[in-house]
Order: sequence, then structure tokens, then C-alpha cells
Amino acid sequence: MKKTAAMGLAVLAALLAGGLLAPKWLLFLVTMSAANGLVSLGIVLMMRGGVVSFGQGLVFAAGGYAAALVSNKLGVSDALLLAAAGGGAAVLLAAPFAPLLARYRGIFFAMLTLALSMVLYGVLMKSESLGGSDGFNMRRPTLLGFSIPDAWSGYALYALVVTIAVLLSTAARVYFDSARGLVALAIRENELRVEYLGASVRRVMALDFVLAAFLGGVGGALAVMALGHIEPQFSYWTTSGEFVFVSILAGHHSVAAVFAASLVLELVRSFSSAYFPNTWQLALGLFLLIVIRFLPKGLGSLFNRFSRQAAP
Amino acid sequence: MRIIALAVSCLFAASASAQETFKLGIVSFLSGPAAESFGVPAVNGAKVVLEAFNKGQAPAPYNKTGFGGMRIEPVFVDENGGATKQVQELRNLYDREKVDAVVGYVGSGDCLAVAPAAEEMKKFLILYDCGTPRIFEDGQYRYVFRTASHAVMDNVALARYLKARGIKFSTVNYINQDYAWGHDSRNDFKAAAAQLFPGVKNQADLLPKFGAGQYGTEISALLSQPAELTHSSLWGGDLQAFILQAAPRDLFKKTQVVFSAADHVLPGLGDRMPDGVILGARGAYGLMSPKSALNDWWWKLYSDAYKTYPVQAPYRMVQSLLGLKLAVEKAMAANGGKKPTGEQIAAALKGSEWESPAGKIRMALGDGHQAVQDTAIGRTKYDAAKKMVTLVDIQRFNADCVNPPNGVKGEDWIKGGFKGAKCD
Amino acid sequence: MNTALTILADGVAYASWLFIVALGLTLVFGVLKILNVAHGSFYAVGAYAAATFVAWFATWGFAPWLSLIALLLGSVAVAALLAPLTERGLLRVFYGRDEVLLVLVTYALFLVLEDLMKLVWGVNPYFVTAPYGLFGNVQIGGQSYVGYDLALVAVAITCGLGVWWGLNRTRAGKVVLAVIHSAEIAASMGVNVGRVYTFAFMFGIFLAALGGALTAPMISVQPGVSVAVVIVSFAVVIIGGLGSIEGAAIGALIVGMARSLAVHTWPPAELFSIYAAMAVVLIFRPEGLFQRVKARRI
Amino acid sequence: MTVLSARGLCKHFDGVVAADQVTIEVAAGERVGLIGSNGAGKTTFVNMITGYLKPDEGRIELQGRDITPLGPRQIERLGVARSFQIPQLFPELSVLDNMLAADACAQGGLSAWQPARDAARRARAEAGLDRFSLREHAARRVAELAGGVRKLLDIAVALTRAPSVLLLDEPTSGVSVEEKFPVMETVMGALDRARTTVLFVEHDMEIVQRYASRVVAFYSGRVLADGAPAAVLADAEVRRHVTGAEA
Repeated sequence: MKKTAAMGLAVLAALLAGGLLAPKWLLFLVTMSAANGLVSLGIVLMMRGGVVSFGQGLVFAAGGYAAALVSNKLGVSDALLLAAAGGGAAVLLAAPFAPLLARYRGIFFAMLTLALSMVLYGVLMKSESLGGSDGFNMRRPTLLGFSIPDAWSGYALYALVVTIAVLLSTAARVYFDSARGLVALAIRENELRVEYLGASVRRVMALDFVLAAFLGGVGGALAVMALGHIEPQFSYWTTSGEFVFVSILAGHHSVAAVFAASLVLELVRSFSSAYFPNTWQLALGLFLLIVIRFLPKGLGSLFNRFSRQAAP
Repeated sequence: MRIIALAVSCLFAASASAQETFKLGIVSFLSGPAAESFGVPAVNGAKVVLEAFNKGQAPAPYNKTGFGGMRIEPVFVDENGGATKQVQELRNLYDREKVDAVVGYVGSGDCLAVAPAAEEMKKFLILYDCGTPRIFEDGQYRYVFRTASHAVMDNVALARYLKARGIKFSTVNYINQDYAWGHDSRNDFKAAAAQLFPGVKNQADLLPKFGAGQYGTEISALLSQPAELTHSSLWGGDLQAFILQAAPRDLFKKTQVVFSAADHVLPGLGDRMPDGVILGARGAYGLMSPKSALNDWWWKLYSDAYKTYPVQAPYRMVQSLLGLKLAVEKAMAANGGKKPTGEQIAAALKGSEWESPAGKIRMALGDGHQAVQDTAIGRTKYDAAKKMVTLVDIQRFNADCVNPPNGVKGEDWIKGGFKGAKCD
Repeated sequence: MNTALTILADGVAYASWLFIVALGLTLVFGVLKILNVAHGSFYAVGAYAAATFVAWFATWGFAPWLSLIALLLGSVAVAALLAPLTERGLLRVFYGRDEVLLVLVTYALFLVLEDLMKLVWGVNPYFVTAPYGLFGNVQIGGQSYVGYDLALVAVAITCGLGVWWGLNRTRAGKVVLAVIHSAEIAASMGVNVGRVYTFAFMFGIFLAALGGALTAPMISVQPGVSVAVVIVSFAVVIIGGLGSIEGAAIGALIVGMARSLAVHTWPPAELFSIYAAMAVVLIFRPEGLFQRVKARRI
Repeated sequence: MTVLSARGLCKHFDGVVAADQVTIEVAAGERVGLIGSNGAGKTTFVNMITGYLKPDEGRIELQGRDITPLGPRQIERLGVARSFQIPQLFPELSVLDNMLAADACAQGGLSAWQPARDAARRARAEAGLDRFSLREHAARRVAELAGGVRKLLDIAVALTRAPSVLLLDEPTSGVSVEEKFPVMETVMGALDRARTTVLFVEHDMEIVQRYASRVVAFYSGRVLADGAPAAVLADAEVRRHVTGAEA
């Protein structure tokens, strides 16, 4: 656990230093992919228990709208509070469904979560007070009471997002290595035996769903702060699909891999749409296929291979 | 394919001679439901016009080569994929592709999302098409402009046309897409009709979801309680499907149908378009465009290249590019003939006005950032001899008659009885 | 009374259009255990193919009613060329992988096909309205319907009965049912599962393409046709139960009726009525209305 | 005294009778061998005792407490563990992680931060492996193990919480002939030390004779005979319907 924390700090320091050198566009790309990465990290957390949610757009949007509304309507501008609000709102929205969803597996879990996210999408499209399909804009947040100068807004948000991302990932790593984390893996392998060993499968699954919701909500809040705009698209099935793709690309072994995967997706998308304006979807699709084909266990499997060689 | 070639060539050209070139990002729908009616025609329009600019073949005062001698290098980006993607790609255009300005965006959601991003980056941005009035009514911008009227004009003009032509009606049915554009258009027309036709009754208010494709149920609903007038802001594939499915069921015979933005479907539909439909084009575009040397040049330029006449989308694109050209050249002069910054271009465009194929464009609203323009409404009539839909009973409305004055929200302006409207 | 009749007629008309597409989706899942996100893309390809064939027929000066044949040929072509290519060339690589992963594979396929269609047919609209007028108009409850729309009801019923009969009353059908029940057991009984997969996928895609082809006359065929179809036919098969034919029929009717009822009585509900229905069914009958839970043997 | 008592258990699967008035009382420390041809109702009995199946009729008591309505989880927590005909393990995890996962489950309230592999837990898990001399396999994935080893691990996992009653469902099935006796030796040796009450389903009569202190013979859902091994195996009915092959 100490080791994990130390590693987290080291990574964070490196990222914050690196951010000073990176070009603006890359900075923003990393910011976005870190925010999105948190949502996918939530899916990975559930994947370790053997289920994949195709509706994380639900909590992503919940967190995003919560943060944007708290900022616009209540006038709260502190980024950390907004992030917390996002996570909290997502948890509140997801918790009632957790016991229910804990009963579902495989395609049914995927589809039920998808349906829920699409219901939210429909509601958001309808709510003209929230700008309907156009959504609405959000002021740039302040950080610990300081308002951020234009020149530094990019870096400040980057720093904020990576810091939160690293902290939550460290927490996730600790969770994965905990007793509960191991039992989740066991559930993925053989639920029946876990019940026969006296642990409640549903309780584990329900909690995982709520934790994933928290991660998704925070991710949504951070994404909105970076974008300055929110719209129902956040809850649309294609959005959720990309989160799933990232977690599949990452695999459930490594936390770092999730953010690597998220970044890779953003880079591919951005370069293909810049250089193949007419066929960027084709490029993206082919990329997805190739990855799924040749990295069945995800980037994480590579990561682990290296780390194993490092420390036998 | 040609677009890819272009984009790639730009990549390499970029490094070559940054001084004499002006890199221009152009964003519109190259895929998805809006590609056919709006995105691709607009981009096609941009291509021929920029080509003409670079050859210095545009008529005066647009006859300087490129932008004041600088060769224009366009970079095209697909608007499909949601506002999140647009914000990221806009940032990439400015920071990575190093474009000097961006012209783009059809979707209102995209416009709302990208405007603050450009503002924060202090980069010059022209929104060339999107409809929502919220952008400059709710927001204050220095670097962001819209070179076309917002959607309020379209539905006010429709109502005024009905009034002017003495078309009587006491009941209205509505069918609009279930997203902001549809909702806003319906609300604007409702309000305008309430002002000009007191006591008019609103009946069915249908909101099929965007891209539904199947309208049988809606058409039944419209026919089961037919109103004298039926209003719709459907566009593109949805509009075409609606017309194809409604015509055989005689909807167009049983009620007077008015479309707020429909000229873009006329060339495609041909004789499938019923006669007597009243429609607008979001400006004096296409068959309703005014007679002028500039318009003739543009009409020929576009028709020769694409074997069809230009409609709404390409018109809106060309009017933004013409405005940008003058602004850049003005700013250049002020900058001692050197390439101007986004800041300087913004200063030059703010509150300016220029001639476009569709008439005069004036940056009159949103203190100099939101354009107003004349518009026109007409009535369809198929011309068997020419084998094309023509528009008859065309009536023009000058900008001040159908656009709110500076500082007044469109909605309030309509509800307040069009105070300050000059219709002579 | 008339309103009720209208609601019913509209609901049934929409349901039958939906059923043709959803039937293909549910078949493919039943046999290959793949929830095909790209189903809507094949629907769109079907529409484009139909447009192309009708255009050819017109240039060859065939009689208008033959354009119906052209529609059929269009969908057959898609099923005969594109489907095997996809199944053998792409999906086969991923068999045995997790269901959810396969959903992702078809999502990628969906992206690819979107652009491929654009490269092949461009973005300009295709109109194939010729067949739409062939059946004239029909009066139902004071409403005048286009005969073509009602003809779709017949087509849908034919497809449904045809598939049901094919599965339950023919030898080949029995084999397919065996594979649906368990590919392993079927294989051990000497069934060429690979062949059944290809065949079933081709048929499923044929239905998708047919749906598109039959819709082509009443729409403008252009980019973006596919998107709307996917989710709504998803809802249908989820409601009815993945892999169940009766389920697809009932699901289509539920969705069609819900939509028709919403449009005629309370339009604002239309957008999310479908997903709400889907969620409710999933909560109370996760396997859908027509599926049974399989107990695990230890 | 009686540890486990099942009275008048009945179970039907659409038409098929899996249990018909099954009544068995088990005293502490007994080694009960459950025999019977396939489909006689042995595994159904085990499944009912451990709460995987609810009997249609009848009552199950553990130390006088009614456990009939409880599920596998609650029953396990009361000290009734089982192994499976087909080992129910976590194939992609290492042998040690299988034990650690079992240990985590046994700890009850699952901690979300205490490491699953800390020294204490690891020691317990390794001790558990040692009892079945599985230590050398600790690092291997279960999926790679041989049948016999898997059987042992399945039982080792079941013993994590030191149950008072253990049900073994065909401990030697899928184990090669030469492995059978060694496997049973290790299992029973481990159990002797733990003084656990054992019910084991078994087809191999030599094994039953060697390790059972009492034998219950099933036939088409009914208890055919119940008593000392010699007596039961000598019973005519049993010879006809159950052990006929060996006769």
C-alpha cells in the first residue's frame, strides 16, 4: 500500500513537470483523456467483477450536469468542490439502481445500464431549462480561491485533472489489491463458489457499481470544466461505447493502462479527423478492430509483462 | 478523396511559407445526417470561392488575390461527432494546425460549445450557419462572430409573409424535430403568429425525434385534426422523408404547409415537391436571391462546378468568406501590410458590413458580432418545361423588419410586438 | 372510435417496419450470440443497394411494378456479398470472445460502414419513389393511408411466419435450432456450426437490408439513415427477449403502439417512451418477455 | 450427539423424483459414505443440505437449528462446507490466490483497503496448502493443474473456515486410479486433525469400505439402506441396485 502511494506521487510529479513542456493542444488532449479515463476506470472496476456497463454515460452526464449547474445556479466556482459535487450527484443517481443491477450479468447488465443512460438522455433532450439538445456553457472554475489567468488556464486544469486522476487511480489500485478487490476477481471467475465461501456476491457488485458511478461523476465534472460546455450527448450510447472501448483496450490488470488507452483513443480520433476529414470514422473503426484483435487482454497485459520481468 | 489530398497537402505546405499564407480552418458536416443538405454543399461552395480568391478572379471589391495577397490554405474538419469532439478539434486547429482563423459550425450545440473555447484562446472564429439566438444574447465575445442572421428571422418572416399575402388561418398544427432547433423554431412562430393573427388556435404539436425517418403516425395525427396552417422546421433527410410520405396522403391539399428552412431540398425533390408550399431559406438565397453582378458571378461559379444551383448552405458559407476577406484585408492595411492577428481581424470585422450574393450583410447585433441580413419567402411551383421547382410570389423582407434591434432578445422582441421593426 | 382505429393502424404499420429489421437482429443474436450494433448500417446499405437497382431497372425501361423486384434484388445482393464477407472475414476472428466485446466489434464495424457507404454512394440523396405509389391509397377509419405502408404489414407477417416455419418445420431449421440451443452439442452431433453461422448471419442481414430496401421508396436515401434504426430495434429485441422470434414480434408491437399512442395523445412522451419501456421490461424480466433463465448444473 | 439431521426431504424436478422422504441423522465425527448409481439422488441431497436447492418438503437441522430456508452463504457461515464433483475454483487465479480469496471471504466484512496478500493472510493460506501438500503449486494458475491436484485444492478451499461439517461430492471422480488412494489419504488425514464430520459421495466401493464409518445407499431418490459399511454393502437390495457391478 505504501509502495502504491509512493509510486502514485512519483507519477504525479512527473506529469506535472511534463505538463510545463507539453504543447497546448497536447495538454488539453491529456486533460480530456484523463477525465474520460476516470469513467473508464470505473468500468474496469466493474470488469474485475465480471460485468461491463454500456451506460456509463449515465453517471458521466450526471456528474457533468451537476457540476455545471452547481457552478451556474449556486455560484460555486471552486474546481475541487465542483468535482466533488459531480461525484456525489452521480452516486446519488446510481445508488438506487445498485442493488437491482447487482443481480444482472453479461449482456443484460450491459443493456440495462444502456437503457438507463438513454432514458436520462431523453429527459435531458426534453428539459429546455437545461438548454435541451444544445446544452449550456459553464464559467471557468477557480482553484482553491484563486481565479485562473487565461495564460495558465490550460495548465491549471491539466494539473487539477491529472492530480485528481492520479489520486483516484492510486485509491483504485489499493482497492484492487484489497481483500474485497480479490473477492471481486474471484466473482468474475466463479460466483457460485464465492457464495459457497460465505461472501455476498451482490453486495460486492452493488458497491462496485456505486464506486464506478463516483469515478464516472468526477470524470464528467472534470470534462465539463475543461470543455466549458455540456449537452445530452454526454449520456448518449456512443459516448458510453467509447468508455467501454477504452476499458477493453486497457484490460483489467493495470490502472495506468486505462489512462494510456484513453489517451491513445483521443490521439487517434484527433489525428484521423484532422488528416482524413472524410474517413476519420473508418480510421477509428479499423483501429478499434485491430486493437481488439491483437490485444485480447488489453494494454494492461503488456504493462504487467514488463513489471513482472522487472520484479520477479 | 480530393479533400484528403487537400488536407494532407496543407500539412506539408504549412511548414513551407507561413508568411505569405493564411491558414483557414473550415468545419462543417462531412458525414452524418447534415452532410447532404448543409455540410458538403457549404464546403463545396467554400472550395470554389477560395479557389477564385487565390486566383484573384472574384469581382471587386473582392478581387485581391487570396486574402490581401496571402495565399489561402483551407483545412477541412468534419463537424460530425458531438460538441465535445468539436471543442477538441477546434483547439487542435488553432494550436496544432496553427490556423489563422476558423469558419464553421452548423449545429447550434456545437456553436455554443466552441465559442467560449475560441474566446479563451483569443483566436478568431466565425460561426457561419447555426441558428440559435442564445450565442450572442446570453454571451459576450471579442473573437467570435456570426455572419448570418439567427433563426428568429426565419419564423418572423414566415408570419409576416402570411400577413402580407392576406392568407387567413385560425388554427395551426406543428411538426418540428425534438431538439433545440425544432423547439425554438416552433416557439418563435407561435409567438409571431400570436402577434400578427390574434386569436389563432394552436392544435397538434408534434415533436418527432431527429432522424426518425418514419412519419406515418405523425401524418395521421396531423390529418385527424387538420389545421388551416401546418408549420414545420424539419430539414434535410427528415424533411424529404416527411414530404414523400405526406404528399400521397394529401396533407398538402388539406392544409397550407409552411417550412421555415426548405429551399435546400428543392433541387433534389424536383417534381416530388408539391406546389403551393410556402417556404423560406434562412435568407434571400437560391431561387430567392436578388439580382446582382456578384450573385450572377457566384451562381455561375457554383453551378458550373457542381451542376446544380447554390442553396442556403453554400450561400451562408460564401457570405462569411467574403466578410472575412474584407476584414482581413482591412486589418492588414491597418497593420502596415503585415499579416494581422486574430485580435486585429476581430476589430476590423466588428460592426462592419459588406455586399454578399444574398444582399447586404451588417454586423448589427450583439454589439457588432451578430449579422443581420435581408430574407425572402416564396411559394413552390413546379415548372415542367425547366424540369425544376420554381418559387413564385416571392416577397423580400429587409433586415430591420424581421430581425430584433441591437440589445433586444429575439423572443422578447416578438412578444413585445416587434418594437423598432422597420418594414417600410 | 376512429382515433382508436387510427392509433392501431399507425402502431401496426410502424411495428411491422420495425419487426422486419428487429427479426434479423434477434436471429443473429440467437444463433451467433452477437448483438449487432452495425445492423442499422446493413439496413442503410440495403436502402442504397435498392436505390441503385431501381435506377438500373429504370434505365433498362422495365415496367414500374418490377421496381419491387429491384428492391428485393438489392437486399439479396447485400446478403449475398456483404454478409459472408463480414462473417467470414471479420466476426469469425472473434468467436468465443466475451459477448460484450463482440458488441464493441460490431460498433467498430458500424463506424467503418458509415464511411464506406459515403465512399461508394457519396452524400447526394437517392430517390426511389416509384414503388411507393404502386398500391394507391386505402381508407381506414376516416384516414387515407398509402397502400404501400400497409403492404409492409403483409411483408412483415410473411417474414415472421416464414422464419417460424423454416425453423420449426424444416430439417435445416431443426439444425439451426440445435445450434441456437448449444453450439457445442450441435457440433458434437456433427453439425457444421460454421456453416450455420454464415447462413444465419446472411439471413439476418438480408432482413436488415430488406427493411432498408422497403423503406427506401418513402425516404431520401442519404448519410445518417442507419443511426435511428439501431437503438429502436435494440429496444425491440431487449423487450421481446434476445434471440426470440415471438419476442421480436411482441416487442415491435409494444414499441409501435407505445409510439403511436404517444404521438396521438401526448407527443412529448415519444422520445423516451421506448427506452422507458425497455428499462421496465429489463427490470422485471431481464431475459425479456420470451426467454427462460437457464439453471446452472454443479 | 446429532450434528446434522435431515427429515423427510422430498424434491421433484418436473416429474423426476430426485429425493423421496430422505431422512438421515449424522453424529459428530462420523464419516458417512453416500453411495448409489447415477441419478439416485446423492448430489441432490448434498445440494439440499448446503442450500443450493430448497426441498419441496422436509426439514434440515444443524445442531438443532432449522437451516431449511437458508441459502449457501448463510449455511456456510454456520459451519457447513462442501466440495464439488467438478471442482469449483477460480481458474485464472493462482493456487495461492484461490486460498487467499477463500480466506478473504471467510473474514466476513470485506475490507476495501487492507491488502488481500499481507503476511498474516499469506501464512494462513500457505498453511492451508501445506495440509494438502499443495505448497509447490502455489504460484501456478488453477487452469494448468492436473485433476487430482484440483480436487485437493477444491477441498482445501472448502476447509478455509474450519467447518464442523464437510460434504465431499465424489472427491475421487476425475482422479486417476493410482492417485485415488493418495488423495483420500491426504484428505482424511487433514480432516482427522480437524475432527470434522464428513459426508462423502463415492462410487468406488473400496474407498467407501476403507474410509466410511457408516454408509447410506440411495436408489431413485430413496434411502435404500443405512448402517455399518459391511452390513450395507452386503444388503441384497443394495447389491442389486447399487453395487451390482462389483458383485
